[in-house]
Amino acid sequence: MPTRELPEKSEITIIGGGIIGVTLAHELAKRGEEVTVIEKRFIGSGSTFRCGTGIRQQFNDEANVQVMKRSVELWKKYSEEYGFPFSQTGYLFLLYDDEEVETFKRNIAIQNKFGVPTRLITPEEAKEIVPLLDISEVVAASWNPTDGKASPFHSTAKFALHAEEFGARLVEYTEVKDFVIENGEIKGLKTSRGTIKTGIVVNATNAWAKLVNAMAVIRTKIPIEPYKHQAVITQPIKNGSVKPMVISFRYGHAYLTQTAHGGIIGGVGYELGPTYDLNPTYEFMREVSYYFTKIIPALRELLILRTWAGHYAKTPDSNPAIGKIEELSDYYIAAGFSGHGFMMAPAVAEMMADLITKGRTDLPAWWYDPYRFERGELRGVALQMG
Amino acid sequence: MPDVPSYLRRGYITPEELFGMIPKPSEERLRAKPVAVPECPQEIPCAPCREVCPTGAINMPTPNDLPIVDYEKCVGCSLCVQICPGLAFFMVHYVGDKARITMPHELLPVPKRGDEVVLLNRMGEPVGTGRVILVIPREKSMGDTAVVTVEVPIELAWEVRAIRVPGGKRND
Amino acid sequence: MRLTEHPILDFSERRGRKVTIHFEGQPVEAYEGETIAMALHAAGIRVLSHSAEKHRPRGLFCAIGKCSSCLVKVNGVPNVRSCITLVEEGMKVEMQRGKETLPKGAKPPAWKDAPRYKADVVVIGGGPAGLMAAIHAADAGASVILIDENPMLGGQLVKQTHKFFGKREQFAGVRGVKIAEILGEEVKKRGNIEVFLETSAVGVFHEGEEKLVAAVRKNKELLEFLGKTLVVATGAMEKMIPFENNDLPGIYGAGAIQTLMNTYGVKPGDRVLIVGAGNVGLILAYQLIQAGVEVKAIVEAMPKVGGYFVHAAKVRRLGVPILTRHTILRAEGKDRVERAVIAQLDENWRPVPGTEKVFEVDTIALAVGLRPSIELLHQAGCQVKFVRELSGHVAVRDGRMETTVQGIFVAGDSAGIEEATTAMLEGKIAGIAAALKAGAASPEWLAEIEKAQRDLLEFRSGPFGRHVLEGIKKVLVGVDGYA
Amino acid sequence: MTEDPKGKIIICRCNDVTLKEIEDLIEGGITDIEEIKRLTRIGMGPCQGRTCIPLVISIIARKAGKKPGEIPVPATRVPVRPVMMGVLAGEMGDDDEE
Repeated sequence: MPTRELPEKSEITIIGGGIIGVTLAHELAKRGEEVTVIEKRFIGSGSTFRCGTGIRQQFNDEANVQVMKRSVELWKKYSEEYGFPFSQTGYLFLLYDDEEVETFKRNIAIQNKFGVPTRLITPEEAKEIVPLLDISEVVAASWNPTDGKASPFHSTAKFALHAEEFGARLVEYTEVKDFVIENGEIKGLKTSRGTIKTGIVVNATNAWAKLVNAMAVIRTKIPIEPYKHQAVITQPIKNGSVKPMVISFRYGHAYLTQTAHGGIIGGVGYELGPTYDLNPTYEFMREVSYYFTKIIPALRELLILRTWAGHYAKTPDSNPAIGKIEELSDYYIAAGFSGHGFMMAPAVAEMMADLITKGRTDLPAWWYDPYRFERGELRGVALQMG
Repeated sequence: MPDVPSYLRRGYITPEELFGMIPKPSEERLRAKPVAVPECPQEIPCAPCREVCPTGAINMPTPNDLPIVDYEKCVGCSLCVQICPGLAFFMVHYVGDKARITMPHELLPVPKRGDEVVLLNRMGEPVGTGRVILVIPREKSMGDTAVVTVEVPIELAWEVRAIRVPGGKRND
Repeated sequence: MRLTEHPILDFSERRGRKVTIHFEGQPVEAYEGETIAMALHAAGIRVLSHSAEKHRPRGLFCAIGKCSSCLVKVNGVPNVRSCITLVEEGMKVEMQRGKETLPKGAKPPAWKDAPRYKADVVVIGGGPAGLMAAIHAADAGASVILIDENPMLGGQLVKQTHKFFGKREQFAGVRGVKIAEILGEEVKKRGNIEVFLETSAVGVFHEGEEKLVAAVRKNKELLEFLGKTLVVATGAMEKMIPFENNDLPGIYGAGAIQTLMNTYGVKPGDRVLIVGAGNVGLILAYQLIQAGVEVKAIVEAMPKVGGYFVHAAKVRRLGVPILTRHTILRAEGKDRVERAVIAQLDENWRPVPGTEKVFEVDTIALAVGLRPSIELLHQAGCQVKFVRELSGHVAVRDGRMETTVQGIFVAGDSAGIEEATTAMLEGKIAGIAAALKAGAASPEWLAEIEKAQRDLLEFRSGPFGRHVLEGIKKVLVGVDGYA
Repeated sequence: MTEDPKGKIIICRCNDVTLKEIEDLIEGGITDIEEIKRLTRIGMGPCQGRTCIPLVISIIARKAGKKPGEIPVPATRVPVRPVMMGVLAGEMGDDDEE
């Protein structure tokens, strides 16, 4: 059980108890490290529990494809070991014109190169996968059956449980207020429940990363801004009605799928910010309804139960900032996931744990180098929807 | 729970409890003509009885006070029985060895003059039968409530507060 | 199971043309203008669906489209709320069995901008508070839009066959049904009130200084209402209590029973146990007797009758026992209520073993209290606070009923559970204050607000009112009633 | 100690959540209504929490020894009553009589 008791000291302290902080704590503890997570509210309460549940390898660059391939392996492994629902029900990108098809052919080639079995399928094949689809305007689809989805609630809870079994401490309802720094070295963190002595700090606060960086007086330019994205869920329908995540860039950058409980969940590209406001808007409710019913007309009679908002912690190239910040020892960041934090978490945890414990990793961490913004070396914008 | 009055525990008031709170009309007054007696022991915000009384017989400084009837001023017109939203006003009139009880009646069937009806006490127990001697139907009642006067044995004057009318078409 | 005669109400005028609908393939007689659930209930059908997770039988519960207990499939479309969907000739209704499939072959809807209506004051809710708010805002000079979910104005008044308390100028001595008619007529007389019925507000948004209310009419048309100010008078929801099998068909909220018998003239059952001796439970018992239904008993956990004594005396003298310090332990029955088991409570509110009593009833009415419907206020950003005396969470407001969001006012039960009379007075205050805030009324209308405030104080000067005033103090901001 | 040994006291009708399930969580130390909501799905069904949330607040208050006023109500989000997607999109088309 997560506690409200702050330990006196911890070798490594992770700020932020979202999926990134929790999976990282799990990985570090598993490797025998002394690690503590400090979460302002409760585990998952920031952006994790607000996410769209999707886990995909269909990216448009080599680094993200490799990281996500590893991530899916880990999602599969841990869901089996720990018993939480992760289903490889695939991602289906609907394509409406030749230009889109060409772009996706290039992406598929990158994905195939690393063994991700994405292929281009016909509209009819797409309709076999999701019989409720309107394919009248669809010319092809990009289909990877090994992509999937997981319940943010149950998966995060299981990672947290096992992290604690390995000895990690998860401290909830505790807010980090300041850093204790002496001669450029971190000595501890001041929190709403007192001070914890610590040497290594990981900023895993994603949407709030800039505030923590400011607390640590980091001067390196790491532009991460909170954007409001909204999601919707409907009344449940028969399970299996929409198995994969269905994507349509043509219709509002929409993504939608069915949760294990049966509701249709998803969102569109409509974005507001930068802002910390999380009030859902009228415009979103209308747009998401219009685009979803374009993709699956049968949804027209389905009732929307709820909309909510969460943050995409966005960087200029929609790739996260992952790595060590040299101006302060020992300060690490894993934030700015731009909407991909949940799906990437297990691989990022592995990558970060490698960097912290060994100083190197086999995963392409260089792509997420936090200094790339300062150097003006932006990556190609990561494929993003919602 | 000694602080809870027993009428609130049971949902009905006994004549003893009632006349511990308001005066009982004298035998002489009860024989003279009908007199209104409210069974309204709780301070609730309600004033139509006072507002409707043609002789100003009901004393109630604010709507949350208990209605106290000045039995000498009361002319027995039954307007308070007709209007009372709580159906808590009754009239009693002693005639020989009988008492005539005037009460509101909002159920079907509405009896006719001369009908014999079952007399019910404040707990709904049948305590005898009586004869209907006057009916003011709902349409003629100033308070949209039918008012029925039944003649009962005088010893039941302070017991009978409702009637059951036999027969009549019921909903299936 | 239809009422043919009633001492107060006349259903013959209300019922529309006879139509036939089909339930699970069997024809069911219905009247135009009634909902699917009412027609099915009149035909003796109690089980409408089986729940999604545990496949428990479910039927009607709230009868106002809120609780999701009565979902059916209509012409192949699942998740239809049978309690608020009107019957149509030839309609095919099926029981919903958990999660259903969507019909194939649907056409995508076209994008359409929603029609937008503007007014100085938008009033949400056409019960006593909302009606008075609309009437007084209009008299003060404002253009008014009044929206309500139901097919008729009046809110809960339309189900009330009893006469109201208070003073004659506040409709004392007049039946609720009649007050609804009178206020409805007053609204109709005023050219500056536009009424939208069968229209549900789904959200309040801020457009600059103005309030945008997104609403849905007849479940199929999106409408937008833009007001300079907004009065939220959305009333109350019934509370639920935990006991074994508390979801069995035949267990209804008191309001649902009133809807069945007093709005649609459908007999709710033959033998009823009522839980709760507050005013709602006591009044309900009397109304059931008026509809020719046997009330076996009223059980109440408190050591005394919570409602007005006179309401208790009315049903007591018709033979209904009131068992204070008792509670319901469980409902029993296969797929509908067949009996109820109650027991006495000890000083610590624990059932006393050996005091169980069994009542052979087909209906259990829950009258365990109301709580304010604050969903819209909460969603709109108004600060809310839990106040026991007001029966739940309510919006913080000032003496003129303005909430912490400028331009949003509250009145009636949604501001705290009280009486129709106080709801009307609060509605008057909120309506005039909203008109003033919208710049549509002249300052002399302040005198009318002050008069209504004095009337409220007078009404609340008894023990019941003083209790409410204690609660109001906890959510009142501002000096001299103004922040 | 549960008051619902048989698991037949329904708190949330929409998702069939029993008193026992909620009490078990509270006994396990989870008293934040937002957490209980996500773990049991109370308040996430078609009634949008209208029936169950006040009950859950009183259960938490009783079991965790809190005052109801100390338990924050979960956010109310649009739509405050369920709406068909087609209606929000605009025109439902073919079956519109008007």
